[in-house]
Amino acid sequence: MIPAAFEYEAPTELAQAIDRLARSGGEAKVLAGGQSLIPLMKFRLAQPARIIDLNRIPGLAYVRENGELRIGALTREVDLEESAVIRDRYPIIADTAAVIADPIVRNLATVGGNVAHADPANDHPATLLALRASVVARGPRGERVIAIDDFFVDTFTTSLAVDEIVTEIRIPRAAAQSGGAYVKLERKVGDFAIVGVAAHLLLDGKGNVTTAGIGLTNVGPTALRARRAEAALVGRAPDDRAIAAAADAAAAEAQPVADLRGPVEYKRDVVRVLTTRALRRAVARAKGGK
Amino acid sequence: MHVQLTVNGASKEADVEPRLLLVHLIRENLLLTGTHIGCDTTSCGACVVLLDGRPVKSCTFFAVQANGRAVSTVEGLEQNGVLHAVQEGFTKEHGLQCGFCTPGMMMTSVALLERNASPTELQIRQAISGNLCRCTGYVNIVKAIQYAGTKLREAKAEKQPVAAGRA
Amino acid sequence: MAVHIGGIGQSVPRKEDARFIRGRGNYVDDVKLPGMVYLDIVRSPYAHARILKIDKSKALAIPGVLAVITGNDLVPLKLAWMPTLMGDKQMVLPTDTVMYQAQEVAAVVATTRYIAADGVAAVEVEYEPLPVVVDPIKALLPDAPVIREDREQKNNLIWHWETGDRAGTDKAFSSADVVVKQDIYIPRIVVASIETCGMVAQFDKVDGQLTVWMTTQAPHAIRTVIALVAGHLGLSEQKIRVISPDIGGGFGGKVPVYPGYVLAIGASVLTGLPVKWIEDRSENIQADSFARDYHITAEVAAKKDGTMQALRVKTIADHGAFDAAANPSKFPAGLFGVITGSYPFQKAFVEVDVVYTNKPPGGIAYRCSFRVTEAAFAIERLVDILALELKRDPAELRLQNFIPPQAFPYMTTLGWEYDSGNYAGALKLAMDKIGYAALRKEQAEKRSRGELMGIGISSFTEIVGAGPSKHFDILGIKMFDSAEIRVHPTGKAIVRLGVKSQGQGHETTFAQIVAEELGLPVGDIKVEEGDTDTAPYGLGTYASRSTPVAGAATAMAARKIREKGRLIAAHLLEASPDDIEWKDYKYQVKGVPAKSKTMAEVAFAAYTNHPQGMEAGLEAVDYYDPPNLTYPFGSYICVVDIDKGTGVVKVRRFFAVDDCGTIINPMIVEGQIHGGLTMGLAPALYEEINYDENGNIQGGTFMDYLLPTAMETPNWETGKTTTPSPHHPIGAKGVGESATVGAPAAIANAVVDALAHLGVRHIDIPITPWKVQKILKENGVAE
Amino acid sequence: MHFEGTADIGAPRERVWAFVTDPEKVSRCGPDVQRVEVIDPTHFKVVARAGVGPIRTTFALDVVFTELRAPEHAAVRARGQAPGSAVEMTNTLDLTDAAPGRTTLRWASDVVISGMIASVGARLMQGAADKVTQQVFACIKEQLEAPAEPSA
Repeated sequence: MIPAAFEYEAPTELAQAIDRLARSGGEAKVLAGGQSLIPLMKFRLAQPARIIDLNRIPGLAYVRENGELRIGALTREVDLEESAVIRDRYPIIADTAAVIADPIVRNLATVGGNVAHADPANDHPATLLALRASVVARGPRGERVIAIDDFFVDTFTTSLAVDEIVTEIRIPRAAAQSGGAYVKLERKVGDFAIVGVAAHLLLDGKGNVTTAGIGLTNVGPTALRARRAEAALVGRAPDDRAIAAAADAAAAEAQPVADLRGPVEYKRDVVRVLTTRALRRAVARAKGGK
Repeated sequence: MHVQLTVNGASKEADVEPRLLLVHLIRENLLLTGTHIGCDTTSCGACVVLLDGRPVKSCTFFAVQANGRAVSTVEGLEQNGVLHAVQEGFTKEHGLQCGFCTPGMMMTSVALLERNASPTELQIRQAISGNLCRCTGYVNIVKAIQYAGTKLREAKAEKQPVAAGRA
Repeated sequence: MAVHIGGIGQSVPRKEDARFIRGRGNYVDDVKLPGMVYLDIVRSPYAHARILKIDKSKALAIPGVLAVITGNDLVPLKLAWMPTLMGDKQMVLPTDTVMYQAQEVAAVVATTRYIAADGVAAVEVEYEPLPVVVDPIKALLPDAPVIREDREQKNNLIWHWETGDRAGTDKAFSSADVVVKQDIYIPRIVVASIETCGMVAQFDKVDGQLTVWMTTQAPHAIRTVIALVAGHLGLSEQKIRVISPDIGGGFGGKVPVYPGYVLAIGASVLTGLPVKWIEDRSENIQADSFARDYHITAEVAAKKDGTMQALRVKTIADHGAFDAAANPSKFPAGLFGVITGSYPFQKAFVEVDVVYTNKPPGGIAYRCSFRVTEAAFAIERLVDILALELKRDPAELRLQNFIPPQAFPYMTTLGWEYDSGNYAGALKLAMDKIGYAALRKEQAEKRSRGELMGIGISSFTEIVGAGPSKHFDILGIKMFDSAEIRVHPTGKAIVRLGVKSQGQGHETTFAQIVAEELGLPVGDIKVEEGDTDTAPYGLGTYASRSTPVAGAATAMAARKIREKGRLIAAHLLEASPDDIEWKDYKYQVKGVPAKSKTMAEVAFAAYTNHPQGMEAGLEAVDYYDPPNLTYPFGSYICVVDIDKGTGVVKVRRFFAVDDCGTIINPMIVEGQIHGGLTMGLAPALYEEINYDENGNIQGGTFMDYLLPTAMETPNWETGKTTTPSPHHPIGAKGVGESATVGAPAAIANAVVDALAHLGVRHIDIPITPWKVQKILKENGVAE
Repeated sequence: MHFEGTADIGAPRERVWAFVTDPEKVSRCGPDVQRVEVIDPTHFKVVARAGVGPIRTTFALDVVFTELRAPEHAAVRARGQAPGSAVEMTNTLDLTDAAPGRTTLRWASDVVISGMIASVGARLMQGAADKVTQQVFACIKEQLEAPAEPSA
C-alpha cells in the first residue's frame, strides 16, 4: 500500500505551520504522530495535497502541572504512560495512554493527534470528556481555548477551523478526594475499543459525589459524555446502587452500531459493565487507593 | 527531497519523494533488507526499527521525517563480530522459526531491555504485543528476551566493579 | 556419541538462525535485479459484476508506467485462464466477468513500486453489478443465480463426494440407544503468514530461460505447472528454474498458483525485464486461498453405556468461485475421512457437497493436513456432546472408547490404516500433568460461587505424510519425495531435498538424520532446498509431509551410502563385506572393535582408494514412496475462565501432550507445537472472514483479521509420549500441524464445559465475547 | 444501507420537480462536486469527492433517471467507482403539495458500498453515507428556498 504523492513541509515554528495551513485551502493535513493518518494515506482513503509536519516545532511536547495540568499536543503516548505526574496524580490518563493501539505505535502517537483526529474509537476523547478538559488551539486569529464538550462535532469532525492546530490539552488540577479510571474492552491487544469507559469522580468530605464525569468510547459518532449517568451519581454516595443506576443510564445513553466488534445489544451491555468497573476503580482511587 | 540520517552509526543521504516510507528507504535505497514488511495497517511490527533509540514501525513513518535522526536496524545489532544478547537469546531459546518477524521482534526487545533490564513475563508480553509472530506461539520469544535480560545484567554486573574502581 | 554428532533426538541449535538473527535472510522481496520493474494489481470492488470497459489511458499516461495488462491481452497468449489442481479452471484475468471481490482485473507494470500503485489507482473500470451469492446453502437452491456460466452444468454444485457404508450406518443409527447430532460451522480463515506472497520473474529473451524467485512451498511442482500451462509460449521445463528462497511462513497458503505469479511471469516475458510482484497484506487476506468454510452436520450413535457405534456426517463446503483447493486427486475432500478420530466406530458414512459462491477460491490447509482440522474438530466436539447427553465425564468417555494400543495397525471403518497409537497413554499423561481431578474440583467450587470456569479435552488423531503413490497424486504426479546426498572426499556432505522449509528448520533436522545415519557431525552436513536446478524432484512441504516422506527419503539415501561405504570399508580393512558391521557410527570388523573406519575415512577412500570395479564417489538419491500415511496423535487439555460481564474467554492453562513418533530435534518439535497451538487458538477465539450479502469481505486487514498477540496467547505447556511409526525408516511421524488440528476443539470444549450447566451444547467458532455473553444473558447469569 | 427522510421545502411542486430532475442543478448538491457532464436529459456523469474528515475519496458516478413521473415521483440510480471501491445508490423521490407554495419531498436512498472502503472503513461507512445523504437533501432545500435564482 503506497500513499499518493503530496508536498511536504516541516516548519520549525508554530506560526509558520499555521500560515501554511491557512494558505492550503483545506487541502493540507498536519502530521503529528501519523499513526492514524499514514495508514489512511496508504489506503489512499486520505490524499492530502500537502503535509505539514509539526514534529520539527520545538516546545509542543510537555506535561506540566501548575494550577492545572497542561499536556503539550505533541506529547507521545509513551511519555504520558511514563510521566510521574500522570501516573501519580492523573492515573485515568495513564490508564488511557496505556491501552491505545500497541506499545510501538505509542512511541509515535501523540495526544494532540488522538484528540484532533476525532475518531470515535480513539481513547483520549472519553477520558477528556470525563475530566472536563479543554483543548487549546492556535490559528491565524490567535489562540482559543475550546471546552471539550464543544470540541467533538461528529465522526472525524471537530470544531477546529481548517487553519487551527491543537497545541495543548488542559485538565483541571486533580483535587483531593478525586479519582478516575479508564477501562477498555478490545477484541485483542492493539485493537480499537469495542467499548471504552472513562469515569472520574470528586467526592466531598462525607464521601458523596460532588462532580461526576463519564465518557464513552466507540459507541456513537463521537466519544460521548454520559450526562444522565453522571447525574445519577451527583449528590449521592457512590455505592453499589448508585453505580448500578449510573451504569444503566450510561448503557441507555450509548449509541452503538453493530459491526465486527459486536451487535448493538452486546455493546450496550458492555457499556453498563465497564461503567460499573470504571466507577468502582474511580471510587477506590478517590478514596486514596491505587 | 534530500534527507540525511544516521543508520546504524553511519551517515546516509538520499534524495527521496516525500511519500517514501522509511521502510522503503531502508530496504530499497539503503539495501538493508533485514527490516521487513508484513502488513498495511501498522499492526504486525515486522518493520520495527529504532528511531533515536525508540522502536517505531517504519512502514508508518515517512523517510523525510527521519531527516537528521538516528535509525538502528537489525543489521546494526552485531558489533565487531559479537552478537547482541538479544540475537544470542533468540537462537539459544529457539525464539524464531521462519525468521520473518524476527528482526522487528528483536529490535523491540532491544529497546525493552534498554529501559528495563529485568522485565517480568507480563511486561515482556506487553512490550511485544505490537509485533505479530505466526510461527512460535511467543513462548520461546519470551524466553529469548529473558535470556538476553539475564545476559545483559550479568555483563553490567561485571563491568560495574571496574567502573567503581576507576571512580 | 549421538550428542557429539548431533544426531536424532538432540536439540541441535538451528543452522538457519545465523542469517535470520542478523537480518541476512533472503526472502523474495529481498531479491533485487538490475533493471527490475514492479507489478501491481487492479482488483474488483464487486463480488460479481460484468466488466463493461477497462480504460488504461490515464494509467499509461503516468511517466514510468510501462504496461497495463488486461484479460483481453492474455487471450491471444492463451493465458486468460489457468487450470486448477482440482480439475477446474481459474481466471488469471477476467475478460468479461468478475466473480469475487478483490479478484484480479488488470495488472500495471511500472518502473517503481510507487508508480505501479499510482497506475493501479488510475485504471478506470466500468462494471455492471450482477446478483451475488455468498451463502453456499442458498447457492444450492434451484433459483440461485448460476455463478459459473462457463460450465455446462447449470447450477452451483461442483461435486459430491462420499465415503463409507450409508445403509449400514443408517441401520446402526436407527437401532442406537442414543444419538447426538450437531450443526457445526467451521468458518473461513486465511493462514496469513507474516510474509505475504510474491515473485521476481526474470525471462531472458535470448536463451528463453525463465528464472523465478517465488514464495512457494512446492517449487518442483510449480516448475511442472508452469511448463504445462505456458509450454505453448516456449517455456519448456529445462529452461524454467524455480527458486524458493527463504520463506516467511507458509502453512498451506504458499502451495497454490495465484494469478499474481502468472502475471509476473507474463509481464517479464512481455517486457523482457525482471518483474517483481509482492502482495499487500490486504490482498493476501482478501484474495489468497482460504481454509475451512465447512458447514458440517455430524451425528454419533452410541450405546447407553457410552460405547460409540456409528458416525454420520453431511457437509456443505464453500469453495468460492473456482474449485482451486489443493487436494490429492483421489481425495477431493482431502483426508476428511479421518473423522472417525481416535475411536473404533463400527460404521460411518461421510458425504460432502462442494459449492461455488462469489468468494475467493481455495480450500487449502491452514497449518493442517488436507481438511483434517475440520474432521478432528467435529468428532472431538461430538464426543463432548455425547458426554453431556450421557452425563459422563468427557475424559472417562474417551478412555472408554479409544482404539486400544494393541489394536494397531488399525483399519478404520472408512479405510484408513492407523500405523500406531497409544491414545489412553497420551490422555492420561495430560490429565496427570495438568491436574485434571483437582481442576474438576476447583470448577465445582467455582460453579457453586457462580464463577465460570471450563475444562476442555481434545484427543485427536492426525493423518499426515501424503502419500503412498498407489493412492496419492497431485495433477497426476505421485506424492513421493526425494533426497540426494553427496559425501565429499573430506567427509563433509551436502543433502538436497525436494521439500522446502518455511521455518520448520529443515537445514538442521535433515542434517541430523544424515548425521545419525552416516556418523558425520551435523555441522559438516549442508542442507539445500528450493532450487529446482539443483534439488531432486519432490512435491514440497505441506500437510506435515516433510519428515514422513522426505525425512524417510533422506534416511534411505543415507543407507544407500552406508551400504556402499561398507564395501569400501571392507576393502580398507581387508575384510569380507559380510564381516563389516555399522556400530557406534562407524564400520567395524565384527568382534574386532579396534579394526574400524569412520565415514570420513571411507569417503576419502571413495575418491582416492576405492575397490577395483567400483564406481568412484559416495553419493545416493532416494525417491521415497511411503508405504502408508503416518498418524500422529495427542491429547490436549485446556482451562478457560469466562468474564461474566463481558463474555471474554481467557485461556488460563493449556497442556498439550503430543506423540509424533521418533523425535529428531526436541527443541524444534516443541517450537512447532507452540506455533501450532497458537494457530489453533486463533480460529477458536479470534480469526474469521465474513462476507456481507453483497460479497464485501469483512475484516480484510490485520486491523480486523485478528492474529493473536503475545497477550492473548497463553504460556503453552507441553509433554510427549513416543510411539514410533512402524513403517517409517526412523519411526518419525511429522508434527508441524498436529497442534493446529487438535487445539480448537480443546478450547471450544472448555468454553462449552464452562457453560454446560446452563444447557449449552455447542458454540460455533470463533467464540467471540458477544456469543458467550448472549448465552449468559439468556440464562440470567451475566454480571 | 438504507436512509430516508422528508424535507419540507418552501417552493412549489413544479419548481422542486424541475430542480431535482435537472442534472446540472441537482448534481451541484452532491458533495464537493468537481465535474458534471450531461449526456442526455436522463443520464449524466458526476465526479465528486465524498467522505468525512481526512477520509475523502473521489467517486466517478454514472447517474441515470430510471423513473420520471412529473411532478410526483422520480427514481435515480447512481453507480460509480473510486480507486479500489465502488458505490451503487438507488434513490426515490416523492413530491406532494404541503401547503400552497410548499412541497413535501420524501426521499429514500439505498446505498451499497463495495471494495476497499467497505472492508477498511466499515465502521465509519454508515455515518459517512448518512451524512452525505442528509447534506444532499439539505442542499436541495436550501437552493430551492434561496432568493430567486438569476435565471428564475
